[in-house]
Amino acid sequence: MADALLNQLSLTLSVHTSDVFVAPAMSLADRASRALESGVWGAVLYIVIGLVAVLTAVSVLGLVMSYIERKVAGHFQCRLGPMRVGPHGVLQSLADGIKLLFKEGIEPGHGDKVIFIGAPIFSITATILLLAIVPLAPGIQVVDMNVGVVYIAAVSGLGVMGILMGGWSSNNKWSLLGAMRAGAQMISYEVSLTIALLVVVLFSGTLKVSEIIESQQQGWWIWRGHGVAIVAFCLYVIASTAELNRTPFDLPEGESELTGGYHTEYSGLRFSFFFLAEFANLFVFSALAVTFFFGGWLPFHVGNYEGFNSVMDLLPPVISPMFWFGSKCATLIFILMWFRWTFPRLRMDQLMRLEWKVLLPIGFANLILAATVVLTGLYFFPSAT
Amino acid sequence: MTVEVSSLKELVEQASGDDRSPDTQEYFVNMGPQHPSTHGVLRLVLKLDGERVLRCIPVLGYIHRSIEKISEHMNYMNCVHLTDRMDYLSSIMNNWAVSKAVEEAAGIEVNSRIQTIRTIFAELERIQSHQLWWGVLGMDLGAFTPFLYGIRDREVLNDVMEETVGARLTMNYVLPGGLMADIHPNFVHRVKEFIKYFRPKLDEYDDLLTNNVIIQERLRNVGILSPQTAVQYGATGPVLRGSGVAFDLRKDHPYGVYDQADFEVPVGTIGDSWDRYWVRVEEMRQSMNIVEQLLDNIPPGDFLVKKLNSKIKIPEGRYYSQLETARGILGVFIVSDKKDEPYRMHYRSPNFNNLWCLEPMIKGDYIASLIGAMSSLDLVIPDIDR
Amino acid sequence: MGIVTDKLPGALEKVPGGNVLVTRFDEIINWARASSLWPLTFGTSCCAIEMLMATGGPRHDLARFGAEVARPSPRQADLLILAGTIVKRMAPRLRTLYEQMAEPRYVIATGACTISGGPFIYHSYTTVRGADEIIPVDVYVPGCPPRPEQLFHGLLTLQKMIKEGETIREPGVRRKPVISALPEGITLEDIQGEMKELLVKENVVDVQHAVDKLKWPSGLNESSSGDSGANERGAGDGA
Amino acid sequence: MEREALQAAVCELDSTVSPLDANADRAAVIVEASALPAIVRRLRDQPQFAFAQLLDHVAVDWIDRGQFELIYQLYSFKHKHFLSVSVFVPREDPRVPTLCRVHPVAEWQEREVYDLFGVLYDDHPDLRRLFLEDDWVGFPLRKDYQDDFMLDRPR
Repeated sequence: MADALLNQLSLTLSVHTSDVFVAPAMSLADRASRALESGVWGAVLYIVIGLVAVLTAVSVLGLVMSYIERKVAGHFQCRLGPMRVGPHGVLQSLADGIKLLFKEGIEPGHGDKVIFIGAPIFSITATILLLAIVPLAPGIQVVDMNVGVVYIAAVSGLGVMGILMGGWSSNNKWSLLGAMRAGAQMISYEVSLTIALLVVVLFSGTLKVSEIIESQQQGWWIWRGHGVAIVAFCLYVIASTAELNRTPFDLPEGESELTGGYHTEYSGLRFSFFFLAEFANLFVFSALAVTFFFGGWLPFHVGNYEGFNSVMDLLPPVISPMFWFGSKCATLIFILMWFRWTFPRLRMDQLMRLEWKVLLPIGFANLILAATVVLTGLYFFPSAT
Repeated sequence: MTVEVSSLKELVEQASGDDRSPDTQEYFVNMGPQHPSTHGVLRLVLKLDGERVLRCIPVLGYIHRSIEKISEHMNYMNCVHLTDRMDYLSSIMNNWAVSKAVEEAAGIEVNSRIQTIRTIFAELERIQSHQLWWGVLGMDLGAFTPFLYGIRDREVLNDVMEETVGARLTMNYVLPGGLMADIHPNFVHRVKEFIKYFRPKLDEYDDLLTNNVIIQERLRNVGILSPQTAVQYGATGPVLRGSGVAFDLRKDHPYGVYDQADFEVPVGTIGDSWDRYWVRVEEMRQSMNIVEQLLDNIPPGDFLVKKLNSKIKIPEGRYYSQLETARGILGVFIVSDKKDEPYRMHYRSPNFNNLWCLEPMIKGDYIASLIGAMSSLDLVIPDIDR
Repeated sequence: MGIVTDKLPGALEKVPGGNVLVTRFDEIINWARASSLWPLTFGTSCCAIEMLMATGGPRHDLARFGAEVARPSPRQADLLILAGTIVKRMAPRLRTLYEQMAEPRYVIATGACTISGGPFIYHSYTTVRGADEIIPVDVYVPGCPPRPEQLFHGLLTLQKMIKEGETIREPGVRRKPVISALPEGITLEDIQGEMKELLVKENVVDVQHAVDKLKWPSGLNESSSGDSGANERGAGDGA
Repeated sequence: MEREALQAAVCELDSTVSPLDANADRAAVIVEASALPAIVRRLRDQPQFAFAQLLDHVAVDWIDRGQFELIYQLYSFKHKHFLSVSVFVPREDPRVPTLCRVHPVAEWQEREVYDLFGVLYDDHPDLRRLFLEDDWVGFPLRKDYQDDFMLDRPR
């Protein structure tokens, strides 16, 4: 019995390693669908490898982002930031990570243990799931489902669950206050976030993330959208800052008000999960903005200006997507950091007022305008085809 | 006529018992003694309904170091250095308050050079204190960068003062009968340089915080303190002036050489946190004006009127002297029984009296407003507890 | 302690070469712990301005050592910088704070008040005479208040202590700290001998010279206060 | 108003007020304990005095005389003058009516004095220890306070 199973496994593996993992021209997404079709073991293997890759990506991103954040903050504040651990402090986040790994994990005495332990895992799972759909380069995407935008809207709402669970189970009033703030804030801003993304969905006429990028060959949506896209982008940036719990919307953590907010009682590894999720989310939300508004990995193209476009295409095709995606993403991340180290924090009622009385009406009006633009076909740089 | 002595526990139990509403449940939260925005070890017992503050009971004593008791066993010279550690952000003014009280009591006349230098240092320290307050206010409202900008400029001024004084925080510079040391030869030059450096920085402060919409939203119409309440609750200093009462000892009862300087007393209008913020930022400008006017004509003379004698004896009686620190009126009350140690030494600390304005200011408002309002009071907890 | 540190040494040391591996682990973990000391935002009085605010400021910048991530919650903090007087009423709270911190935790006592009660020892009915009556202290930084540079010295001393002093075989037990104030190759005897020589040499005091030194000379160079000898004592086990 | 004139004017308010000359620099009066709130209220409300703020409240332990002296420092923003009002109460039974109803800040200033001297304030709404723990024994600023914890300075 066991032999038979093993045989089947090795057979499937051999078939699919040649089939799924070697063929270079295939996109990862195609490989995924192929793997799913080919049998249970191939699918399992693919999922495992994909998840491990994303998990590694999350930890590496978390470390890199936290280092960059500290350096950027340092230079904003007329100081240097980490300098001593490794050259210019590059190993600082690694040291932080190892330290947190070996730090005592405390569970509050009268807390709800299961939920308490589950919360950070939930939080980081949401990040991993979200990262899975980010297209990093042509074909480098773990899942590319045809309802990608719906998936994004659904999964990004999961993150708040982790925070609510953490705050609730900590048996600490400050944590609870932070969690309640987070719940109210993130669920509210989720609406604006989705509405901002819907504008691009209207423009591109698809929910599939890779196709949204393809639709921007002639020019990124932020240029082609008649200003509607610019408004949508602004809404997206504000709403994603709120989703990320960063200043000026960092009320759930609000150090000077709620000591640590929802993660007051967390220590060691569990705290580092929240920490990682926060920084990886920073990347994910910037990457999504790049995908939806700035053409993802596509170089800067202006429709029908072939000379200009060919200059932009000068980079070799291997580096080009990485360069364009990376530089766009870095710019957005820098802007979000700039926010954080400049603005003070809003108050809870002001925060809610901003969402429900300002952003949401603007978002809806914008959506209707976008629909009009799409119906009349009034894009800039209309595609040649 | 009854006297009832209660305890905190009884008070909390009594306060929690009076609510049986089915819709909401009110609860108590301890803010402090270790809390990032209580600026030390102040503890506030908050009764909350959601995020609204229904009651705010300050609990003190977490840094009560019995300075008044210790002072009864020290001579007047030694008493001065304890005051450094009360309101450490206005240490020179604290030194000066004690020195002034002792000088008035013992009949020591100090020359105008000493008075001028004291005044200049007091004003520099006021700027320094407000710089730190400005940064900490930014931090309390969630902006970390202003804090570091405040510290950056504070260090520049600190260097100037350190050159003469030799210490960074607890200056211990003013003594009964004079000063610890003469001013450094570079002092005048470097203070001028500092003022040249700091005036544009104040505009930068305006760019970063004052003109920020969020800051204005957070501070305007928050923590309104009417002039009547401010006076009744014993507020002095920028808190009182923020409420529109133009009372400043430097103007109304001049000491030092403030009568020679031309300056204005900034006054708020409605007494919200924004007014207190504005008053302090404006005070920095006025302090620079005072320093600039006095700097060029420091009269010649000794920096100590007579040989320092640790056994200063004060005639029997009660002496009360006060001056305006960065936070309000610091009063020094000395009861002497002809010995070289005071029979009773009492400090009327500005923060102690300003603190009680907190509850009338923020009752019914949000926790976040409490933080902003508390920040605008600029409390130094060791000065409250002494 | 975490699961890894509990189980790892026992499992590994049976393997051939496991000892070396455990020692390597020690080095890496200690390096990480020493390089990432997150302080708790805790200050009671004057020293807090110098220790937490001025050191965090642009001039001195605690961030260079990776220690600027001041955590408001004791659960996430590694380092308790005791800044300011501890009074009787605060003592139980301080103990609670210390207990709430997750292992490994380190304590730096800064300032005269925290070390011994400072100017508030005598005739005070509240001041606790030294924080080490309440919690174990790893590094003492004297001064009233100490300069930021002195705190850095204390921090570096603590880093050295962590790097040399701990092992995951016996978590929580810290080895006797090293005298980090002395450069390599110099012992305390050398210094004492040198001091003796100097005392003999400068036995005769020129009074006029001493008086002149009190006045400000014309050509001034700024001298920093060099007294930054962070005094260390054994901390005992923090368990 | 000059110091002497003010002192005289305050003394004319009531028969329970008498002048006190121990202060060198400001007008000072002695008031009988029972009449204190009424006098302070009149000092606050009458326009020629207008003592709007209670600056400070101090107690002095005159152990030789067996008395506590309670000193209230008043200030008038209108006339810019100070007044020090003293009340003497016996050490054995230190009771004095509270000033909370006249000057709200007195609530905490009196709590401080209660905490450190053990003076009881009649009708005080919330008489609790202020700086010390609720279960503290004794009143530390009294001259005869003894404590196992306190150290004497070695001479």
